[in-house]
Amino acid sequence: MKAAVVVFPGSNCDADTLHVLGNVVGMNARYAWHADTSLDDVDLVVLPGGFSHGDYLRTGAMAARAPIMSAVREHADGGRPVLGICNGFQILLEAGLLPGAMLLNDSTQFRCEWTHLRVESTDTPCTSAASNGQVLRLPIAHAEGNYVIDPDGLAHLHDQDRVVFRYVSASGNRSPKTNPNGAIDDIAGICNQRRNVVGMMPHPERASEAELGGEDGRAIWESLLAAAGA
Amino acid sequence: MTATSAHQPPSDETLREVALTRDEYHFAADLLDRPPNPVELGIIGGMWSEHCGYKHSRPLLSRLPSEGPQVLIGPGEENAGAVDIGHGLAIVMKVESHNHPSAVEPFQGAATGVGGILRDIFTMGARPIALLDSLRFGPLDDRRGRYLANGIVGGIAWYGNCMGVPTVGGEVYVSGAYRGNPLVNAMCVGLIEHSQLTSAAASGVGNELILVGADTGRDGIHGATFASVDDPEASHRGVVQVGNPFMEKLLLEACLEVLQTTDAVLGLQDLGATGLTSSSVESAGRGGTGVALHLEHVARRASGMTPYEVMLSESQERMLVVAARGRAAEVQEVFTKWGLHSDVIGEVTESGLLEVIDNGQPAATLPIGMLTDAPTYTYPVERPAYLDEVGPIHLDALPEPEDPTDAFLQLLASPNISSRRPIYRQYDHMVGANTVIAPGGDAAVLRIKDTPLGVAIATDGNGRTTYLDPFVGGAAAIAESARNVSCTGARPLAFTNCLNFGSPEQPAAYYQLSRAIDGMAAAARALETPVISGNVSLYNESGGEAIWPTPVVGMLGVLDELDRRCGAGFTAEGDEIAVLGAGRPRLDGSEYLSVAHGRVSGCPEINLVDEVAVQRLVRELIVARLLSSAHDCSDGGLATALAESAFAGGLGVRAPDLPILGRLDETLFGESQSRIVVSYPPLAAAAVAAAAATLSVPIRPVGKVGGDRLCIGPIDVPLAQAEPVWSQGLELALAGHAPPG
Amino acid sequence: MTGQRFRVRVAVQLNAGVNDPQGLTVRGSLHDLGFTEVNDVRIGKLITIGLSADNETAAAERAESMCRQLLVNPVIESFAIEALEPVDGKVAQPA
Amino acid sequence: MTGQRFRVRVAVQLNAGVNDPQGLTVRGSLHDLGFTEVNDVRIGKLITIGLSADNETAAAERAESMCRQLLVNPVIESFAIEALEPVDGKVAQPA
Ligand SMILES: Nc1ncnc2c1ncn2[C@@H]1O[C@H](COP(=O)(O)OP(=O)(O)O)[C@@H](O)[C@H]1O
Ligand SMILES: [Mg+2]
Repeated sequence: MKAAVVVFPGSNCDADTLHVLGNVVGMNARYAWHADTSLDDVDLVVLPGGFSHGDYLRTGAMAARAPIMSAVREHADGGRPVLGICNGFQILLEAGLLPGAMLLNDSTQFRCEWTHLRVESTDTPCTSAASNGQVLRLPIAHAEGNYVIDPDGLAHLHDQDRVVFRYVSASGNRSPKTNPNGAIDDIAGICNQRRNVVGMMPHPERASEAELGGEDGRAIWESLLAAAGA
Repeated sequence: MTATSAHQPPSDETLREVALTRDEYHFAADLLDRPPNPVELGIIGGMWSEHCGYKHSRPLLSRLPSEGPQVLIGPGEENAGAVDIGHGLAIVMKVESHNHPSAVEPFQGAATGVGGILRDIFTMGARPIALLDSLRFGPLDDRRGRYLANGIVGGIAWYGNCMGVPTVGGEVYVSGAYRGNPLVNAMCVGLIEHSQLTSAAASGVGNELILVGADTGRDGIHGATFASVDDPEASHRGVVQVGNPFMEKLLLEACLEVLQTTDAVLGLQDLGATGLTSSSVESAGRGGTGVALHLEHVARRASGMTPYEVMLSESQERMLVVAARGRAAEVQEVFTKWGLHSDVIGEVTESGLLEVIDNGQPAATLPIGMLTDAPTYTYPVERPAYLDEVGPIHLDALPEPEDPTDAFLQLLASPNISSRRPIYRQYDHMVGANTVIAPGGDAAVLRIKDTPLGVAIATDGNGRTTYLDPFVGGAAAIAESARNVSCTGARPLAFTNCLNFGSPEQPAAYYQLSRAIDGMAAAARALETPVISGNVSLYNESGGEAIWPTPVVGMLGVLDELDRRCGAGFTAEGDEIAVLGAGRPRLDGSEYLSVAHGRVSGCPEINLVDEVAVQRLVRELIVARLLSSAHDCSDGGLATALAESAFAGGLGVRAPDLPILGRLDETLFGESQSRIVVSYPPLAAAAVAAAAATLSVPIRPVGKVGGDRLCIGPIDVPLAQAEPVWSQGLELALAGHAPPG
Repeated sequence: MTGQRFRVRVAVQLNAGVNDPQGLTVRGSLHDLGFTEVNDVRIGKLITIGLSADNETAAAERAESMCRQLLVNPVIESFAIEALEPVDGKVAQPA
Repeated sequence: MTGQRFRVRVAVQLNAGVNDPQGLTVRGSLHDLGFTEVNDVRIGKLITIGLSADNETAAAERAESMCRQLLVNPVIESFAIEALEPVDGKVAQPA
């Protein structure tokens, strides 16, 4: 499987993501530069975490208008998988590839900590190898993960089974205490209508090696590999 | 304005502005054989400030041991020191203060402190892999105290998180001694191959100087001199700068890329205190050359800036690059790729002079040697009288706690004991995908990818101990930081430090500085950990009161095999718990004495022979894989250390028969150096005891891991009750709410 | 750039009904400080753009299109162009 | 709270000469999008406060003291109270 990790000015999880895709999961992974215009050679595009353009104005806003985003859109239109992690998710929202927007966390602070996520849909290339209701332990690291969407949009997400991850407790239950940022409906990740574009706030690339404290992130990569093989 | 025109002797006010004494002015004029013009005066003042010239501290600093086979670059040679960690790799590290700017604008002051220390690391060609922050705040029941504390933490988080460098450790202490003058010390650690280490020397006549990054503005003029006079609140408000971590991230990537992809870069130097002045002068000093700067080529953010302002601006996020003659364009291309502006602003000369030229007119002409060699001062070291007043405590006058459990919970809630998580969860401590032991343990541990190695890093420094006995405080800062590193199994290799003290012109502060350095030197020799870099922050006072003398030490250790490491949390029900080490717990200078009795007094002690032995023992036990946990027993004493290991592991303590040595409160809450709380499976007990005997380290059984209560002598409380008290203490204090219980 | 210099001020606000965590936090802090009479705080952005354009209408049009293309996210925000004034001298100065 | 409801709008700007990284970055992005006529962007805050007070003067005074005590750091920012209007109904609504 060939993957590209897009580097925007200010991306800072690009190297971590490339490391996991290439050295841990064994994909054929390369960087793509924000000013590039083609992603024709790859199967998977990952928009990594970080602070593209310093998170100035609105997080992800300026990156969403970069030249590479036309290629990302084309890639998505072709039905091929796109994964946005953290800032990558925010960029997908700003680019209109996913619905809704991000607000500042309800604590108004950056939060870096381990969270538990429940897999709400296995019908995406990022979760196909997981089981429904499976609880994954993955870290978050963001100041703007407070997902919002209007009531109609939320109804669509529900009706179309497009909520991919929710914040839950270790035992898989939802409660205000396990929502780290105030996101509506405890949403941690969603997909587009075609189901090939997934955005998630937590960082699977930080939880793919045992010595870093957990390997649950592998579920995402294994799903992508399985989806590509299928 | 030219260097040759005649001048009036400067007014007192002018001299104050450039932080020169009249004697220094005359000394400078004698060296020059003419009076310096105003631009030159500003340059001399900046370079001779404490911040750049170390005029009061240099003679004392030379007492610190700085040699060892592991040292690749020692203190003062480059922007940061470098240590060999094996496998052809080096760690580059340094700590720096941003105390005064943070007192005025906490968020931006602290943020730009992080920005500055990061640049010191990547100018060496190293990729920053970790940040640590050592913080001292005034009382949090005071609104301004909370404003400063929250602003400072927010600023550190903002800058470090945006840069993508994990903040993996640090310290927080709260005391009235820091009211009005908080301490913000930021440390950065970088990784590099030996062969890639880059110098900040401007060598090779005709080579070109490129200024890259932010445009130069009026901000920060006199930051260095501001850091060298007391009372941050008083004036100098205009020096506050707004940081741009985004631009710094671009600078970082561009600098590392340009070093990788061309050999046209001969030197890199960041612009810190006194901006273009010290960066160009220090580069030339290292190269044994001169530099000519053409100020009209410096891109400005404000119109109408004078040569004085351009030379002394401390605008953030700028770097000076020395490029091989004729190859500037190649270098500039990489910066352009990263969206950064750059200009060729000067060249290396053989004159040995700093020549500042503005539109063809000389604006300043000064010998480099005179600027890099600030006059130094020494004073007699006289023991101040206060030390007699804070001397021995009289235990008879102190009642023992009526309810030990209550006293314990009160201690756990103290902002100096309770969990630091409300702070470090605001820091991205995982980015980089190397953080193996995250903040919350004794030292942070990072893996070094593609090697079996790990590095352990901790900062420590106890102002209260140093106030009570500067020698012991200095020694303890080294000992405790090394002990924290040893508790992970890592071998302490070298340290960096920041000396936060009051005015050296005050005899008490000078005594504290001198004795603390002696203590640090003694401990560093004993532990064989040389200093490789550091920073001095003097004149930390407000309203005429000096802070507690606060040496902060950042210690680096190496794990030859990352797999043989240890954490602070208990891991298994039924494990035995013991205390290693000869230290005898005493209430002197303890947090308990302060929380329960409102006293800061006593005579803290340290025995360096015991210290070396206990650290060696714990490392040997970890490497032999005998231990389940190891945790330094420090602030809050044994009961606190046991609780911390219990909270971290989610397992209780069964130690109802804890042997009481001396008074109950001494046993439970007394502090001492050189003690480590360990746990191990019963099967390992004989081997642990044998190893301790071989190294003559006392080992005292405490009890067992297990259950869901903390039973420590007479203390008996459910974990589920004690844990929230500990985990919310600092959080509530920062939010302005009274502690629970 | 040819033309005249203008300064345009754009006010960007979160739409009514969109939560404003920062505003809520500031309100809490104001209450703690004793400003208990505050019932509501909302925090928006004030973007001041210095630009060259042939005339006022052109300047306003360009500013509006900047808002639509980048400065404002219509999912959560709305904007108003609040002031548009010619600037003397060669370079538009910040407010 | 007794009294009438007011809505006060406070514009907070970075002082001239203070670096505005956000403005600079947005300017760069506008250039990339083809808005090359932009020479300068500064980004400030627009704080809308709904409060109760006896009269307009009292409301303005309170708002000013909120600015001095919390909302503005004079070291790098300055503020202006831009609009002060009575609000009908019980709760001040955001703009
Ligand atoms: N300002 C801070 N930033 C990040 N981590 C911190 C900070 N302060 C404390 N920590 C972390 O919290 C833990 C406890 O700190 P401390 O009580 O100072 O430990 P010790 O007493 O063992 O030196 C350590 O892991 C330390 O690195
Ligand atoms: Mg400590």
